[in-house]
Amino acid sequence: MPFDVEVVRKDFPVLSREVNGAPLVYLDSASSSHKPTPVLDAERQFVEQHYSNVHRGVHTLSQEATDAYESARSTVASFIGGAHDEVVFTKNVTESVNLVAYALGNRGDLGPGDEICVTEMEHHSNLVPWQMLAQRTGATLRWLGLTDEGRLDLSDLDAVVNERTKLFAFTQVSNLLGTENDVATLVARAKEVGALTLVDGAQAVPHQPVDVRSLDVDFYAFTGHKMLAPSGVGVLWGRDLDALPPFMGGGSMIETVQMTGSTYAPAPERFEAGTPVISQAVALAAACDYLDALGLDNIKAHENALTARLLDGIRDLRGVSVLGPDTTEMRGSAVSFVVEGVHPHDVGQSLDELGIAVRVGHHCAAPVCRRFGVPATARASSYVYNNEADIDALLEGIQRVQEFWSA
Amino acid sequence: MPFDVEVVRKDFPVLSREVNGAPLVYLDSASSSHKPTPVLDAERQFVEQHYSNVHRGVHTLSQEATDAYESARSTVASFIGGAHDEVVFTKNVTESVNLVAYALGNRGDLGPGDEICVTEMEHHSNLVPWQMLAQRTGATLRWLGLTDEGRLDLSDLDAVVNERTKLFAFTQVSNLLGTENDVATLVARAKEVGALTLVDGAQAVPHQPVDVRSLDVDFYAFTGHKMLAPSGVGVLWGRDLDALPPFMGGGSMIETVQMTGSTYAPAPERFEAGTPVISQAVALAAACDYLDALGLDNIKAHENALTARLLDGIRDLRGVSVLGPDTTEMRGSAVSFVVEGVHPHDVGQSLDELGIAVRVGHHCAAPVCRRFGVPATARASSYVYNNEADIDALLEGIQRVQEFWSA
Amino acid sequence: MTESLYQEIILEHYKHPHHKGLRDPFDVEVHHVNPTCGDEVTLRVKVNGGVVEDVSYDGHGCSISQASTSVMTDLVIGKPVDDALTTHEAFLELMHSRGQLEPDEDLLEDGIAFAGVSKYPARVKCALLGWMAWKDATSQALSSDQKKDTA
Amino acid sequence: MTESLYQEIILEHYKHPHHKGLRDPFDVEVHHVNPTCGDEVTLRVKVNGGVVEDVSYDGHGCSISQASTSVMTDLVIGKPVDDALTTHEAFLELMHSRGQLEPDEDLLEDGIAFAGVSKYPARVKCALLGWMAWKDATSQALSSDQKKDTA
Ligand SMILES: Cc1ncc(COP(=O)(O)O)c(C=O)c1O
Ligand SMILES: Cc1ncc(COP(=O)(O)O)c(C=O)c1O
Repeated sequence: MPFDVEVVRKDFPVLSREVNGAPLVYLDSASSSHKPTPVLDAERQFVEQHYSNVHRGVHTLSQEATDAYESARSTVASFIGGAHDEVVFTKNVTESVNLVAYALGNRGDLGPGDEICVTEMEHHSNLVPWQMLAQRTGATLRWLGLTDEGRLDLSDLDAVVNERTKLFAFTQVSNLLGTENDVATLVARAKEVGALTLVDGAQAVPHQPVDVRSLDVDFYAFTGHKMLAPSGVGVLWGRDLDALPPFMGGGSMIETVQMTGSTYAPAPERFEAGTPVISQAVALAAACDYLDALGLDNIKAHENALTARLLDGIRDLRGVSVLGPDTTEMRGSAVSFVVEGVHPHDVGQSLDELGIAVRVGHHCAAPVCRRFGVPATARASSYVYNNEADIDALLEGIQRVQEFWSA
Repeated sequence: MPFDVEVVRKDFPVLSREVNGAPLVYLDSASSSHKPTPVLDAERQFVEQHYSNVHRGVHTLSQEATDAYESARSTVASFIGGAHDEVVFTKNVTESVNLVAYALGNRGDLGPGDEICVTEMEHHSNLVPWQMLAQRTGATLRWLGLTDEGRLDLSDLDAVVNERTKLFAFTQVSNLLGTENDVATLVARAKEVGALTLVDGAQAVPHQPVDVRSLDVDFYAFTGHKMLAPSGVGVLWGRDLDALPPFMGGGSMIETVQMTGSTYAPAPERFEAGTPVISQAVALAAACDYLDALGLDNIKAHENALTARLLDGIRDLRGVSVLGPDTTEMRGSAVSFVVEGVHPHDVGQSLDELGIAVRVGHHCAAPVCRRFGVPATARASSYVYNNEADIDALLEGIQRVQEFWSA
Repeated sequence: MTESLYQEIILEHYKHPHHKGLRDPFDVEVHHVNPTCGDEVTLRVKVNGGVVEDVSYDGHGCSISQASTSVMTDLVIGKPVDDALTTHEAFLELMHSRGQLEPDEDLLEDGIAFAGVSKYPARVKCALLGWMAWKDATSQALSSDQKKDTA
Repeated sequence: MTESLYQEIILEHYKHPHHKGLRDPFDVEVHHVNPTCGDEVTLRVKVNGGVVEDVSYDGHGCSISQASTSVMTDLVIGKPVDDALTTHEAFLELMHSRGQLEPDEDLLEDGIAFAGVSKYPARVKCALLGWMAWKDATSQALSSDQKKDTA
């Protein structure tokens, strides 16, 4: 089916809301997306007719629920080119990253003299877990810096990722700058030195086709609520999860339990302690189906058009500057900008008075703000349901903000 | 309002389902409960009209979502007699327990010579995390055994909980035996030796009034999906959460982040890394409201009547025996039973053919099965929506199972 | 009570299991457990000249696991190992078919009664317990045989 | 553009802040940060004979934090510490009222312009930044004063 944004919009009830007397212009999907009616209906239908706990029963509902949950796992796995048993359902991408960090720690992979490498553009969720792991183990955290254009500075890649590097964790697309990284180059270097790779795909999977096999990484993590699914469900994909010891202990992740000690189930169950995020996984699979039906290539093209319109529009405004890449080349749809003389909080609040929702703050990537010498930014991010009118409303809104604050 | 189970049943669409040609008799709520229409509607209404990420924005939807999420926290806190900032939303009770286990480990509370105490009736989720913590730190795991009646054997309480005990973790109500423990006695002993206490309330909170202050414990954990809320949301209540270091790192749990190190937000945010379980928390609050409207005392009385009917009925059957307390005295509504000569899996499967859903297996409490010398049990557990007809159907069903398997 | 899962044949084997009881002589003994339900089987295999000479076992568990082990012994005892492995493969395939496969009666004989079990994922492990134990024991017997040969 | 949040008074103080710039003499200097938006204030307090003799500050941040700090200095400078603390309490209460409180104009003067801010929880921290810094600095000044007294 051809991509028709006006048809898509009908699936999102919130878009007919008014905010402060104006129609809602939602440009905050990089923070969290809305959820279409078919996804909500799929979850509800499951909960109302087939719900039960999974994995532990022989009765009909329990089997139906297990089927739905495991087939959701297959759907999500295919969505990123992975296999069923390589997919663990977590609460969010943050848990996915912490899972790997704790499991590597529990395996004893790291100690003094070892290094963990990240980048200066990481979301806190792909930074703080590694800081904490370094602290627990005595390992050293290193990172790649950024160029003025908001790209990774690869000039010292070989020094920063080196023989001591045990793990290289980086984002595929920056949630603040919009920058898309060249995963192949980074993975190639990691492979040269024998480091494991973990890619944070939170801003990639919702917006473009992703194939974990061709990316050739060890771990890939993403989060449901940014891709039309409910809050409360994330994913960790791993090439060889069985090689990791458990993270959390509890029901379902065990093989045998005695008071004196336990053995653990194979992956993915080993990493899903307790009752999993059952109906949320079912909804995430429905979201994958919804995105597949739209076509990830279509979505990417649609977003690129909007991003280009926004970047071009901002370029024409005086006193407004963009942090991060200025074209759609190797770039996602999150556009951070700064309005000269107006604090980002005031920009965001004033836009909200016009019904326009953008995010303001450090976007959980405080080191990027520090790198660019700003306390915060305003960020507009579009998704499947945004149209040109949304972008134009924002551009018009920024000008009204400027007028108001220079009055 | 007076408690009328037939009115309650109307809120649960699944109860009008047929299973294998018979009306569904759902007696598996100890594993997971169904969710009433008002709870599902509350979540849906929130998601369709007020959804956004929380805590990080100034725009209207973001404020509405934050309000809804934080007011859900207040509701859940009041539901157990706690205060707003003492409640952390997790994925399930398993995460709640692991949170405390990892945080105590990260704080360096435990080492060789220290002891952690549990009981032989714990669910794996309140056992395996402590086994793993003991393994990581060199501490020793000890436990209270069980009497033949399925009560805690308190004869060696003073030896098992002693000056070396750093933490005493136990369940309020056993999910396999139904046994309700005397929290006061156990907490008193823990206080004598200065041990922290953690109570697993997964089988208590859904079924009876709970007040964490009068229980006088340090940590109290429970899970949403067993109390009419969706899967994917659990709770950790803590008396002094600010005294714990973080568990998972990531967005929202930080105060300041630099590449070289971070500082952390106060509780509860410190323990909610990443995008939290937003709409699930809202639904959990709606479930608390629903339970409050029914009245926890009414619910307890209703369940006691059903449990008594079941225990009495089984007592009259030849070749069927109950594991755990034989009366409703200090007892929950989960009733495990064994049918002589028929394997529990066959019991469960045969009952399912009559539309009756019971759980079979070790119920994530394998040590209890070992203690009583059975490989598994069948377990029937009732909740707000079960009626006498359900119990009678089960009693009749057990007899048909016996006939079938003795033919 | 309907009998969609519990076919007559299954009940027959459950109540009157074939080849049950541990016997000598044997090459290899294994012990397998289904951790989710506590079913256990101890199983012995004697292989001779490429033929499954004997399989004996003891254990406890649900009707499905017990009957399936009984059926298995009928199907493999006295057969060339290669043929027995083919049967094993076919049974495995059937169990993972979720009710979508028409079983081959010539190959699986009484085993076709388990076709319905494949619709109950929670029970598939029960049905496979004895079969997996046999496969494990036979592989061990073969590889120790090989070692003897090359020694 | 509506001005529900951005009252004229707030914009006035934001554009023309009172008492801004760090001054001598002072007893205590503190530095407070709002980590969620990066707003910062450095603030000095001089207390003399139970009276807030001077408050001076520097910093950067959004209109709400800047204007609120400016209004605060107007309200506390020259007042007995006890009265200033009462005003502080009243402002705190107003900020946590979620728009449900009718502010006391006699006590809060220009501060009543912030009543609307209390409806925006995300901005309450901005409005409190300077006030919290002042409270912190004043407590320190008082306790070091006490130490001097008792020494
Ligand atoms: C007593 C008890 N503790 C812990 C759990 C684990 O709960 P969850 O799976 O929601 O983490 C359960 C239920 O499965 C339980 O009954
Ligand atoms: C790049 C990136 N990584 C990680 C996260 C954290 O996701 P979550 O909050 O769902 O764990 C986000 C979004 O908040 C993100 O944009």
